[in-house]
Amino acid sequence: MQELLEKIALYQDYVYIVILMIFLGIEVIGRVPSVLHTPLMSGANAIHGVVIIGAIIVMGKADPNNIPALVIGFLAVILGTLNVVGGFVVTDRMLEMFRHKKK
Amino acid sequence: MQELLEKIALYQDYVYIVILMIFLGIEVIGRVPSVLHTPLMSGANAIHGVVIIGAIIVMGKADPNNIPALVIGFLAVILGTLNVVGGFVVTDRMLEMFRHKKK
Amino acid sequence: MLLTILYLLASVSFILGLKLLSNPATARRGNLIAAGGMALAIVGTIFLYRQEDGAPLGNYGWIFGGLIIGSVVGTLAAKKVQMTAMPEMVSLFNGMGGACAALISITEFNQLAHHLHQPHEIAIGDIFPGSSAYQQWMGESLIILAGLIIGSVSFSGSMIAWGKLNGKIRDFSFKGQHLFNIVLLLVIIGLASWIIGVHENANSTVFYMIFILSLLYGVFFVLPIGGADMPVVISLLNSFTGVAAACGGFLYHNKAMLTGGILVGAAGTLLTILMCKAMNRSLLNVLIGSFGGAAAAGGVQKAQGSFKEISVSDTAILLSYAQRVMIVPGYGLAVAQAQHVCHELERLLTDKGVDVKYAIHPVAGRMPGHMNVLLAEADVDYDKLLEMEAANELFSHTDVVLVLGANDVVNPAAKTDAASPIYGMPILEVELAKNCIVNKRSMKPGYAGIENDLFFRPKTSMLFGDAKKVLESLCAEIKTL
Amino acid sequence: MLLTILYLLASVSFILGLKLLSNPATARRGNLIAAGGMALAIVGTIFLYRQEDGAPLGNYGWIFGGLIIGSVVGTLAAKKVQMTAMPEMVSLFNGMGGACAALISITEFNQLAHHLHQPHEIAIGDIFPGSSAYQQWMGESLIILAGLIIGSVSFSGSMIAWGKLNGKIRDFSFKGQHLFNIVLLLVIIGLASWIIGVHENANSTVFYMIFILSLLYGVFFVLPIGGADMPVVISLLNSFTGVAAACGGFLYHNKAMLTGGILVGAAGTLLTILMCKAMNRSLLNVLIGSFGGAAAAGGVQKAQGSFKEISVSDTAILLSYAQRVMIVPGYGLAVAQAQHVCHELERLLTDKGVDVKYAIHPVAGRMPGHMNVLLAEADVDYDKLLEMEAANELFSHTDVVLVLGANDVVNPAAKTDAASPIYGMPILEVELAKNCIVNKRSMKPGYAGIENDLFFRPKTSMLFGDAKKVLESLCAEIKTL
Ligand SMILES: NC(=O)c1ccc[n+]([C@@H]2O[C@H](COP(=O)([O-])OP(=O)(O)OC[C@H]3O[C@@H](n4cnc5c(N)ncnc54)[C@H](OP(=O)(O)O)[C@@H]3O)[C@@H](O)[C@H]2O)c1
Ligand SMILES: NC(=O)c1ccc[n+]([C@@H]2O[C@H](COP(=O)([O-])OP(=O)(O)OC[C@H]3O[C@@H](n4cnc5c(N)ncnc54)[C@H](OP(=O)(O)O)[C@@H]3O)[C@@H](O)[C@H]2O)c1
Repeated sequence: MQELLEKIALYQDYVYIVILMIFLGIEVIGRVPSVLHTPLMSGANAIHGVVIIGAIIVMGKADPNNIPALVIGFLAVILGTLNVVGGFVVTDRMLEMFRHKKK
Repeated sequence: MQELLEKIALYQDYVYIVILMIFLGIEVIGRVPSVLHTPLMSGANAIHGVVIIGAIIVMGKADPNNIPALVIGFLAVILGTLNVVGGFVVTDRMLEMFRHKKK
Repeated sequence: MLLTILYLLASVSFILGLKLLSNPATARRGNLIAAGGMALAIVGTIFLYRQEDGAPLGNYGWIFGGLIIGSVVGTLAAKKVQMTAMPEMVSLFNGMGGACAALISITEFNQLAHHLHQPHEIAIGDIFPGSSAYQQWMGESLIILAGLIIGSVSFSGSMIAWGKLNGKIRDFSFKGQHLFNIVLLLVIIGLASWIIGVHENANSTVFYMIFILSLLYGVFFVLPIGGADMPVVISLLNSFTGVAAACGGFLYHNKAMLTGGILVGAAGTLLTILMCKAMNRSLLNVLIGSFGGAAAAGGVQKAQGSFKEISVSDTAILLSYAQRVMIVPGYGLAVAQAQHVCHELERLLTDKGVDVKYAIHPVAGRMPGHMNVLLAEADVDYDKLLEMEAANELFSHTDVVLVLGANDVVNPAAKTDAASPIYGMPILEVELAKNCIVNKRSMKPGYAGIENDLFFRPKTSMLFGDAKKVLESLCAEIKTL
Repeated sequence: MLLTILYLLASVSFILGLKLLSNPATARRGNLIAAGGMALAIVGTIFLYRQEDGAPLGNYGWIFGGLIIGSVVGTLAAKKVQMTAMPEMVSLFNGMGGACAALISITEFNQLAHHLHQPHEIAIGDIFPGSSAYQQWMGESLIILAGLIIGSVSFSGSMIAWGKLNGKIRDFSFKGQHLFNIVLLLVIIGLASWIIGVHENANSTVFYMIFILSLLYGVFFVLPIGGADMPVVISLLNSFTGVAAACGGFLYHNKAMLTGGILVGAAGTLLTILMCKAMNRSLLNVLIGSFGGAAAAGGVQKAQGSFKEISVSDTAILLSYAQRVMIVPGYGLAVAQAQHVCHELERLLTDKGVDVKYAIHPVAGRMPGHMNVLLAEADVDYDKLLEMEAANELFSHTDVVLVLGANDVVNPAAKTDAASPIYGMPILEVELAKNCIVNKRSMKPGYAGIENDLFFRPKTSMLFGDAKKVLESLCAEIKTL
C-alpha cells in the first residue's frame, strides 16, 4: 500500500494524464449513434497504431550488427504501419458510406 | 518563439494537464439544459474556491512576527473560505429548488 | 505524499462533480461530491503540507480562525439569502475568490523579491526543473502577476456586478469608454512585462500600481454593461477566478488548484457562451453593452395601433369560467414578489375546476431558471410547470393565457421581425390561445427595450398595475364569484 | 524539443479526431485530423528523436523500408476489401498493432536484461525521477511485461476473431473452458510477477514462456465466443491494444503514445459496452458466450402453430399494386449478397409508382451500421433509408412489408416475452402493416437462436429461398406484369 502511494506520488503527472485521458475517452464518445459504432471502432483502432512510434525508436536504436534485433524491429515497424495506414484508410472508406448523413 | 517552444517542452506535463482539463471542462458541461445554468455557474464558482489551499499555505508559511503578512494571509483564508463554503451551500440550496426534476 | 493522493481525489471529484451538476437528476449529488473533494484537499493541506525545509505549516491559530469565520459567515449568508437574490450571492462569493487569489500573489511577490536579495535562497521554491534563477524569476513573477491581475479584475468586477444586481449601482458609461478600457489594459500589461523583464530590482511600487490599475479595470469593465446582463458577466468573471486559482496551482505545483482552476476556467467560459446563446446574443454584444443601450432608446419608440384594456372583474370572470388557463410568468412577477399570490390564484382556479398550468420560458426573468426558482419558492407544484416546447403545443387548446410581467419572451417580433434584436429567440406563442391577458404596469418595453406587437393584437387585452396588487384584487374577486 | 510540441499536437489531434468521429456530420474530418496528427508524430520521431546519448536514430534504410511496405500493403488491403468484410479488416489491423506492441516489449526486455549486466549503464533509460536501480527494474519490467501480455493477447485474439468472421474458424469450446482460461491467466500473472520480483537474473526463458502463454490465452479467450459477437470482441481487443500502446508511452515517456493509447483504451471499452447495450446484452453475457450456446439449442425449439407460404408471382402482384412498400433488410441479405438485386427491385417498384422505403434496425446484420454499408454499396439513395423510430411510425400506413433475411430485429418476443433473451430490445414493428412477407431459407432461427412468432401471425406469409435467387425471380416477374 505504502509502496503504491509512493509510486503514485512519484509519477503523479503520469497518473493525472492517464486519469484525465480516461475521462476524456469516455466523455468524447459518450453520445455516438449506434450506426457510427463500426467507423468509430475502426478510427480508434487506427489511433492506437501510434504504437508505431515505439517500433521506430526500437528500430532506430538497434545495433546494425544485431540481426535478430534488426529483424524484430523491422517486423514491428511493418506491423505498426499496417495498423496506422490500414486503419485510417478503412475508416475513411467506411465513412464515405455515411457521407449522405450530412444532408 | 524558440524560447516558447523550450518552455513548453520543459513543462510539458503541465501543458498536457492544462490542455486536457480544458477539453474536459468543455466536454463535461456541453449538454447542460439552460434551466441549470445558474446552479452550474454557482457550483463552478465554489470549485474555484480551491484557491483557499494557496491561502492556507501562505498563512501557514508566514513569519509569526511579520504582522502585515499574517493579516494578509488571514484575510486570504477568510475570503477563500467564504468562496468555498458559501459557494457550495448556495448551490445546494438552488438545487433543492429543482429537486422535483428527478421525477 | 499521501497529500498528493488527496489532491488527486480532489481533482477527480471536481470533474465528476461538474459533470453531474450538468444533469438535473444528479446535480445535487454532483455538488456534494465536489464539496467532499474540496474538504479532503483543505484538511490534507493543513495537516500534511510540508514546506521546502520539510517543516509543517505554522500559525494554526490564524488558519483555523480564518476557516471558522469564513465558514460561519459563508453558511449564514448562503442560508438566509433570498432565492431570487442568489446571483448576487454568487457574484459576491466569486469576488471573494478573486480577492483571495490576488492576496496570495501579493504575499508571494514579497517573498520572491525577498529571496532575490539572498541569492543563495533562489533555488528555494524553484518550480521548474533545470531553469536558471533568471528563468525562475521570469516564470514565477509571470505567474504571480497573472494571478494578481486576473484575481483583482475578477474581484472588483464581481463587486460592481453585485452592486448592480441589488440595485445599489446603476449602469454608467462615458464616451470612448471601450477605448479607455483597452488602453488601461495595455498599460497594465506593459507594467507587468516590465517587472518580469527587469528582475534586478523587483520594484514593488510598480507591483502595487498594477494591483490598483487591475482593480480599476475590473470596475470599468463591468460598469457599462446592462444590469440585466449581470448573470452573463458573473459567469465570465467566474471563469476568470478559475484561471487565477490555476495560477496558484502553477506557483505551488498544486495539481488540485491547477486542475480545479482550469476546469472552472474552461467550463465557465463555455457556460458564458451558452447563456448568451439562450438569449440569442453574442458574448461580444453583451460586453460592449450595445443592447443595454438600446433599452433606453426602446422607450422612445411610439406605440403602433391601439390596444384594449380589461378590468380586474372581467378578468376574474374570464378566468373562472375557462377550462384551461396558462400563466406566463416573467421578470415583472419577480420584481413584484408576487409569486405567492400567483400560487393562490392558481389554487383558487383549480378549486373551480379550471386546469391551470405555468409556461416557463428558459430565459424568462434575469437569470436562467429564475422562474423555476421563483415559483418553487412559493411551493408551486413542479408538475404544473411546462417547458417552452410543451407549453407551445398546449396554447392552441387554451382558453386564457395570463401573462404576468413577461414581455420579451412573448414578443412575436422574435419570429417575424428579422430586424429585431431578439429575432430568432424561441418564444412562447401565446397568440395561439383564445384570449391573452397581459399584466404589466405600463406600455414600457422590457429588457430588450423593444415594442411588443402582442399588446396590440385583437386577442390581447392589457391589465395594468403592479403584478402583486393586481393579483391580490383578482383573487378577492374570484372568491366572491 | 520541437518533437515534444509535435507529440502534443498529435495528442490533441487524437482527442479532437475521436470527438468528431462520434458525430455523423463531422466523422470523416475527424478521421483525417487524427491521421494528420499521427503523420506529424511519425515524421517527427524519425528525424527529431534523440537517444540518451543525444545521437539521432539509425537504420533509416530499415525504418523507411518498413514504413513503405506497411503503407503499400495496408492501403491496398484497405482499398480492395469488401464493404461487408470491413470488421474482419479492422480485426486484422488491430492484431497487427498488438503484435507490434509485443515485439517492442521483447526488444526492450532484452535491452534491459543486457543493461543489468553492465550495472554502470543501469541509469540509462531510467524513466522515473529518483528511483533506484531496483525500482527502475521493477517499473520498467512491469511496463514491458504488461505491454507484452496485453499486446500478445490482443494479437492472437484478433486473429481468431478475424478467422471467425470470414468463416475460416468456427466456434469451439470444451467443458470448463472458462475455468481453464482463468487458470491460464493466473499462471501468466504469476510468472510475470516472478520476473518483476527476482531481478538478479532476468530469466528470458520465463519471459518467452509468458509470451507463448499470452498468445494461447488470446486464442482460448476468443474461441468460445459466438461468431456473431465478433464485432463486440474486436472492439474489446481494440481497447486492449490501446492499453498496450500506452505501456510503450510509459516506457519511452512518450506522451503521444501514452495519451493515444489510454484514449483508445477508455473509449474502446465504453464503445464495447455501448455495442452490447444496442443488442441489449451485457458484456459478460457476450464474453461467456452463453448466448452463442443458446443459438444451437434454439434450433431445437419446435415451431408453434402453423404458417402460410406465398409464391413469388403472388408476391410480385402484391408488391406491384401496393402504394407503400417497406423493405426490412437483415443479416440474410448480406449473406446472400443480394443488395444489388434488392436495389433493382426497389427501382422497378418505384417506376410502377410504388413508394418504397427501407427500414433500418440499428443492429440488423452483424456489425453496427451493417445495413447502411450494405445498401450504400448498392447505391441505394440514402433518403430511402429510415431509422427505426421513423420506420415504426410509417408501418401502420404501409401495405406490404418485405422482410429480407431479417429475423431477430422483427421478433415481437422482444416486446411481449420477458423470458426471451432479446426481451427489451427495440424492434421494427412490422405487424402494424397490412401484409408482411418474410423471405428466408427455412424456419431456422437467427442470431439469437429463438423462434419468431411473427412467422405464425395471420398477416405474415413466408417466401422461402435464398434472398438473392428469390429477389431475382421476383424482379423477373414484376417486369412481365
Ligand atoms: N433569464 C436569463 O438568464 C436572462 C438574463 C439576462 C437577461 N435576460 C433577458 O430578460 C428578458 C426576460 O424576459 P421577460 O419577459 O421575463 O422580462 P422582460 O422582457 O424584461 O419584461 C418584464 C416586464 O415586466 C414588467 N414589470 C416590471 N415590473 C413589474 C411589476 N412590478 N408588476 C408587473 N409588471 C412588471 C415590465 O413592464 P412595465 O415596466 O410596463 O411594468 C416589463 O415589460 C429576456 O429579454 C431575456 O433575454 C434573461
Ligand atoms: N448489428 C450488430 O452490431 C450485431 C452484432 C452482433 C450480433 N448482432 C445480432 O444479429 C442479429 C441481427 O438480426 P437480423 O434480423 O439482422 O439477423 P438474424 O436475426 O441473424 O436473422 C438472419 C436471418 O436471415 C436468414 N438468412 C440467412 N441466410 C440467408 C439467405 N442467404 N437468404 C435469405 N435468408 C437468409 C436466416 O434464416 P434462414 O437460415 O432460415 O435463412 C436468419 O433467420 C440481432 O440479434 C443482433 O443482436 C448484431
